Amino acid sequence: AEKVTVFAAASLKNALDAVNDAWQQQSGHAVTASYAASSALAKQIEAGAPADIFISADLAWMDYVAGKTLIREDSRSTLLGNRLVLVAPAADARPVEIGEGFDLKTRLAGGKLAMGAVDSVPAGKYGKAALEKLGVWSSVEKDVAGAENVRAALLLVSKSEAPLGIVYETDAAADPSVKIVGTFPESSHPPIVYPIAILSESTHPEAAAYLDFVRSPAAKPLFEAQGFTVLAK
Amino acid sequence: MTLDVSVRHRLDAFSLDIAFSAEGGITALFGRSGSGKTSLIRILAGLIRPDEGHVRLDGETIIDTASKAVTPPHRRRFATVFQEGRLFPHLSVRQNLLYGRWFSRPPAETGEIERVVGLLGIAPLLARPTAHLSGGEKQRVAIGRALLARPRLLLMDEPLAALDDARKAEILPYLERLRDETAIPILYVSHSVTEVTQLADRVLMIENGRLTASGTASDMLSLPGSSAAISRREAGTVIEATVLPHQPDPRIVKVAAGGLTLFLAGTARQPGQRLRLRIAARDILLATKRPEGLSALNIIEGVMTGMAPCGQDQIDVTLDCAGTRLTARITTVSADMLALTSGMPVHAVIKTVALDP
Amino acid sequence: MTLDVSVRHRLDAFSLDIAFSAEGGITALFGRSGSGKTSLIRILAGLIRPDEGHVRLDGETIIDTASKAVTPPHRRRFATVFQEGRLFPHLSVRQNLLYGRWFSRPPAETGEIERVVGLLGIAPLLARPTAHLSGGEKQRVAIGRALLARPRLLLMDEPLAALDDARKAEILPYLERLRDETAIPILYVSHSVTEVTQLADRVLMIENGRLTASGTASDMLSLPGSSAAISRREAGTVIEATVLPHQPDPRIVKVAAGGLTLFLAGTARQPGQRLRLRIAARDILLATKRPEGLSALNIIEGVMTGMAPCGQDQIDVTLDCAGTRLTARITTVSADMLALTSGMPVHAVIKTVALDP
Amino acid sequence: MATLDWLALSDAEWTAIRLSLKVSAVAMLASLPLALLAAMALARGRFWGRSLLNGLVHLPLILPPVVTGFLLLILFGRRGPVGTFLETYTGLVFSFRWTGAALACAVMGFPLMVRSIRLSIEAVDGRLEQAAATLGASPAWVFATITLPLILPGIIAGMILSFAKAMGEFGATITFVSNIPGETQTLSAAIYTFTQVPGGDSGALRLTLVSVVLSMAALLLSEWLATAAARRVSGT
Amino acid sequence: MATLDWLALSDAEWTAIRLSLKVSAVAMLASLPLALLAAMALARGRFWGRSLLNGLVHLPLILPPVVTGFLLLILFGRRGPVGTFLETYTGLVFSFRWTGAALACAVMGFPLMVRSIRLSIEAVDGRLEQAAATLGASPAWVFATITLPLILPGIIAGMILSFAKAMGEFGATITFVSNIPGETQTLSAAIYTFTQVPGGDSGALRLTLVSVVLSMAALLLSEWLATAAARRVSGT
Ligand SMILES: Nc1ncnc2c1ncn2[C@@H]1O[C@H](COP(=O)(O)OP(=O)(O)OP(=O)(O)O)[C@@H](O)[C@H]1O
Ligand SMILES: Nc1ncnc2c1ncn2[C@@H]1O[C@H](COP(=O)(O)OP(=O)(O)OP(=O)(O)O)[C@@H](O)[C@H]1O
Ligand code: MOO
Ligand SMILES: [Mg+2]
Ligand SMILES: [Mg+2]
Repeated sequence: AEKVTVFAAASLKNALDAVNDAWQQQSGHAVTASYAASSALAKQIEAGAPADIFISADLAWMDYVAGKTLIREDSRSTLLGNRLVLVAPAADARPVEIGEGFDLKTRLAGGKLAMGAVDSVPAGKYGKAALEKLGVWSSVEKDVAGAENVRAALLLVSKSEAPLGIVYETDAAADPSVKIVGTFPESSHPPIVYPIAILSESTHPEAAAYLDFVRSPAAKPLFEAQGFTVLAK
Repeated sequence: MTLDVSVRHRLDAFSLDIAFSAEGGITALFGRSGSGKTSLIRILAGLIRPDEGHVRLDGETIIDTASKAVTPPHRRRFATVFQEGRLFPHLSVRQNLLYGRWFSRPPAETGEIERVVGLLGIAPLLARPTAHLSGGEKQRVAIGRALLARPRLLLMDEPLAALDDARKAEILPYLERLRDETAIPILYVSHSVTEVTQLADRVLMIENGRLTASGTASDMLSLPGSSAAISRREAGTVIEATVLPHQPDPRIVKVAAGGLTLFLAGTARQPGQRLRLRIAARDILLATKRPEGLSALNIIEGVMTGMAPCGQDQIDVTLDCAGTRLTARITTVSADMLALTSGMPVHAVIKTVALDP
Repeated sequence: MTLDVSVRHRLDAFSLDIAFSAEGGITALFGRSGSGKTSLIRILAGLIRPDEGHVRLDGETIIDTASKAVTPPHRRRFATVFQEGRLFPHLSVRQNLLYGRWFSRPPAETGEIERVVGLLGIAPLLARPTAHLSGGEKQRVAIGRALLARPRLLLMDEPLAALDDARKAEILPYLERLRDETAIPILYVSHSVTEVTQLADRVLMIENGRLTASGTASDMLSLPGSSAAISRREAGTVIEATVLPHQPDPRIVKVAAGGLTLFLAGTARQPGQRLRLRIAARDILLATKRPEGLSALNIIEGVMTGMAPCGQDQIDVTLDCAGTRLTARITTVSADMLALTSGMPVHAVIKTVALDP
Repeated sequence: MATLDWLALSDAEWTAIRLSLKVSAVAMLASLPLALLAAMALARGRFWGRSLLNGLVHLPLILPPVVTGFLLLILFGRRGPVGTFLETYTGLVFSFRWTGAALACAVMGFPLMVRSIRLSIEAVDGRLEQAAATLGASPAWVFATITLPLILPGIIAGMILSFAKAMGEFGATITFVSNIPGETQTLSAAIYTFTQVPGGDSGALRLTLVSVVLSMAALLLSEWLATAAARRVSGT
Repeated sequence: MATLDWLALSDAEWTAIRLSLKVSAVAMLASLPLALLAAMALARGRFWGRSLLNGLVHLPLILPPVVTGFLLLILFGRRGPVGTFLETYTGLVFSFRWTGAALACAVMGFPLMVRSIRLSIEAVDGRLEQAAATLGASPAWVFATITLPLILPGIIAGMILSFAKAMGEFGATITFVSNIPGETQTLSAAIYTFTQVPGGDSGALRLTLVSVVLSMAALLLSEWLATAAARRVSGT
């Protein structure tokens, strides 16, 4: 039979590969995943991509496809959550107390604050929102180095190019050359969520079953192993 | 075959304006360096489109700027031997030679190929690439390549200039045969009076892009009035001759040249054959009375008709020998000694071997 | 100046193995197409490194494969005129001419530049790009470019082949002057006996990559035994001559050539000047008794020493004229008529104008 | 042992390698005729719109690959005008197929190939082509027997540039045809995916090495071919 | 009116445009001498390691840009061996500076420039260089007065390829020096940013148009220069 095709944000690769293996073993159905930037996937879905499931890295691109009635609204849900953390190179892991008006500028000591590009990369948008909420954005705005994606931001910190970076907890936890020096309060930024939905054009009989599996308790530990918070009930 | 040409073309400061028509055989283009010979060849080959004018071959229009008719170069089949060889660097000598064969109907036969290769002495080169051929080797291959393309008209731009005299002397008779045996008309650029005398049926004198004179080889290459492109050394008289019936002594042939009867060495000539003889002015001696016991077989009576100074201390003496004009170049000292005056009867002494073509 | 050369080099099937030494003046390389002349020039210019051997100029080692010493081409300052011109396409004619000037100490002066430009007739071309020069124009620029580089040795590979005879005749005296007035030694490749006779002090005969003979121009270019590269037409005797004190008649000069005394036309010669005369075998008539009333000023007594057949129905007759050997080519018919036998006294008749260089 | 384990490639990776080679080779070969045409037109043509053509050819170089990918998606996608047309009339489908990856790679490599070939064409001595014409060769024959052999080194250079570019290209590809294992996931896309997840570095490094080795082999082969071609031309 | 509004560029966009032009121009000019050297070595050199050099030169083409950026970061970053060395001895800093963007663009365009120049060098008639040497010109002079003028069209072609590539490059740049407005945010990066947000299409389109117009202008200029150079060479 045809494989179930999942279009998923690239940052999900490790976790979703494990989940897909598990589903394959359990159900006997094959699944294939195409990992790319959420933006590219959304545009491809718009162009008629032969996908069954879309997992976006943020709400905006899911809303985009929803706005064009390309997904089955009833199948949409938020699958995963993540936390935003402040990281520093392992060599300089002094913790930072993140709170209202905390002194990020001094801690940067003239260096750059690495984060996702604040206009485009989801992690960058969340990071900017958090810093604004905490009232420190204007003091560090000029010091921000916007990376193409979270991984690139993390790289800048792990190679000590930047003394601090704002990334997802999932990325930070897996990299031994960086240390998490603070976690942003959930309230400081819009919820970090990975929405999932079945595409309107999907005719695959197993799509719904797959979606259910991904949201099932069986998948939960696999996502959590990569540091995600599973939001699906 | 009639080639009818009338073209005008500007190349920056240089302008070409030439009209002529040529019958079959070999037409020589003779003129100094930079006079426009190559440019004319290029127009005929189709590599330059003239500003104005026409070219017709046997009534077929090749170019006519008035009616905007132009036959593209490859349909003209005017194979060209260029001054600079232009061998194809990625093909071997053999492949270069056979290049035109793909396009000629019928293609050159094996026999013909072998003949051309043998004649040009390029058999040992056949398998070689062209890059390291010597200058003369290159030019020989270029000649072979053009011949084997079986062209309707052969354009040759100083084809023998890079060859040694001995090699030239070997190839010339082949071109003569080509002229006589095939019907391929040839337009032949050359600086060499020897070559032109031997080959050309008709000579076009070009100076500064203009045709200054044209006519038979005899008229064009004979003093007085021959072109500035002919060196002093080569200046003289060219006359057409016909071989007369066999002589008792087979080592000698008698020819009728204008009103003259001349003796040539060599048995290779057939009675009735037509030849062209060049008698350089410097090869004629004058005598006031008939010399005896001389190795020269040709002692011709004539009347002195004029003298023209030729450089310092030499004069060209014009004779009328039974209606044929000859020119002899002698020193003014000799002229004084012989007390030459117009109207005086004289004997022109020409060595037999000097008449060798 | 002494150029001392001894090189061995393989080029695929062709091998060059030549040793010679040349003093100042012009040394001619004479040989058939493909005999290795250009290859030798390339070795001297530094464009090929020979497999083995040495080249020395005035004791300075230019190449020595034994000690692995090689002077790079630009330090040799052996300016070369190539068979194919090789003008720089991105430079104008003037820039081409002055190219070597940047590197020569002292650079050529304006006067010298003007003289070269005038002589080569390239003044109207100076501002032009080189792409559309005619074949002869290109070669003239190439000659000028080499001359103005003020080289230590000038290598010329068939420099005049692309020129018309008249232009050649104009440039030759300039090369003669170059030879006589400057100390620049020249190695000169040519197929033309005329050029070589007029210019060369020494001739190297090359055949198939080997030096077959070398010696003075007189020895090398004189029959019998001169090279196969000399055409029948050009074969003859080359002799060195010295102009004798002025004659009463200023239009004539008397020269001593070997044991002979000959008359030449022209007042341009100074007493004591040395010349080289070429007397083509075809230019000599033989007479059994002294002819009278002839325009020829040179009637020389001699003794017939031998005959050699030369082609069909002709023979080369060798004479001993007061110790100088001359060769005359006559028909076998004439030989019979004159009943020539060895040891017989004969008169050699040579036209004065035939001795024009 | 550990080293070898690290180097051992998964099935999916082998698939990506095979796919990359196929995509790169097809991209290179399929764009060749068009590149030749474009190079001839640019080198020799004197027509109106030559500058336009030149600009068009260079476009994939000037645009960020993502933009090129989007444009391809809009034009050649299943809903795109060209895509619809081709599917209807030739049955050729690009969207989300390996053919689409090849198209993206071909487009990205096109300016490189055209420039190389064009430079070679401009260096051809026109006098040789003229000589061929006087021997009776029509323009098509002249091109096939004289021009083409003489520009072979340039063609080879262009092909290897295009191939190498195809091996490294992922921006336009992934944007146009996504990153579907076995169908559109090329080596580069796989490398990219590895860089997007924690712990993916060693996988990325491993695949990068594979990519470099393959491209170097292609490069060496092309150099060897070019040298052979040049040797034939110069006759040495 | 609405159209004009749409076309109106923000200050930040103007900054990105200026920066892109600066970065591309510097990348093109700074890599030229090295590209010339590499092209000469590859075209003429017969040394051991020539294949290695050739491979190295092509590396940026073969590798996904992200990988190239990553390598640049490791080598030329503030903590990288080369970066540290350069900062200490020449004061030149690449990390997070526009100079780093220029370096990334130069590296990405390098193979294109080298190939173009190399192809031209290989097309030069060595006999002209020999003739110059016999007239007394040392190899350096021969290069300056004969080779260089003759390869000018190839150099120009290489420069425009490099420039165009620099205008379109963003993968390596953003990975190496991030996306700092006014310092490292080039036009391409700005375009990319637009493509990453829903509804950013029109912004991306607008900047793409700007980029295309600028590159086309550069392209036309280069064509004109190349034609002039070629005309000088062929003397027509
Ligand atoms: N394309 C061109 N543009 C400008 N001038 C040109 C062009 N082609 C030829 N000429 C000039 O026209 C004249 C005639 O050139 P052409 O090559 O026809 O001479 P030629 O008679 O063949 O001379 P040669 O015997 O030296 O080869 C020369 O002065 C040459 O410089
Ligand atoms: N690099 C090479 N490789 C192989 N053969 C060569 C090479 N260079 C020259 N030859 C051959 O060596 C021979 C001598 O060539 P060279 O050019 O020296 O002759 P040449 O005496 O100058 O002849 P020409 O008077 O025709 O110019 C020729 O047969 C030529 O084909
Ligand atoms: O999955 Mo993302 O687009 O790298 O945050
Ligand atoms: Mg000419
Ligand atoms: Mg030669």
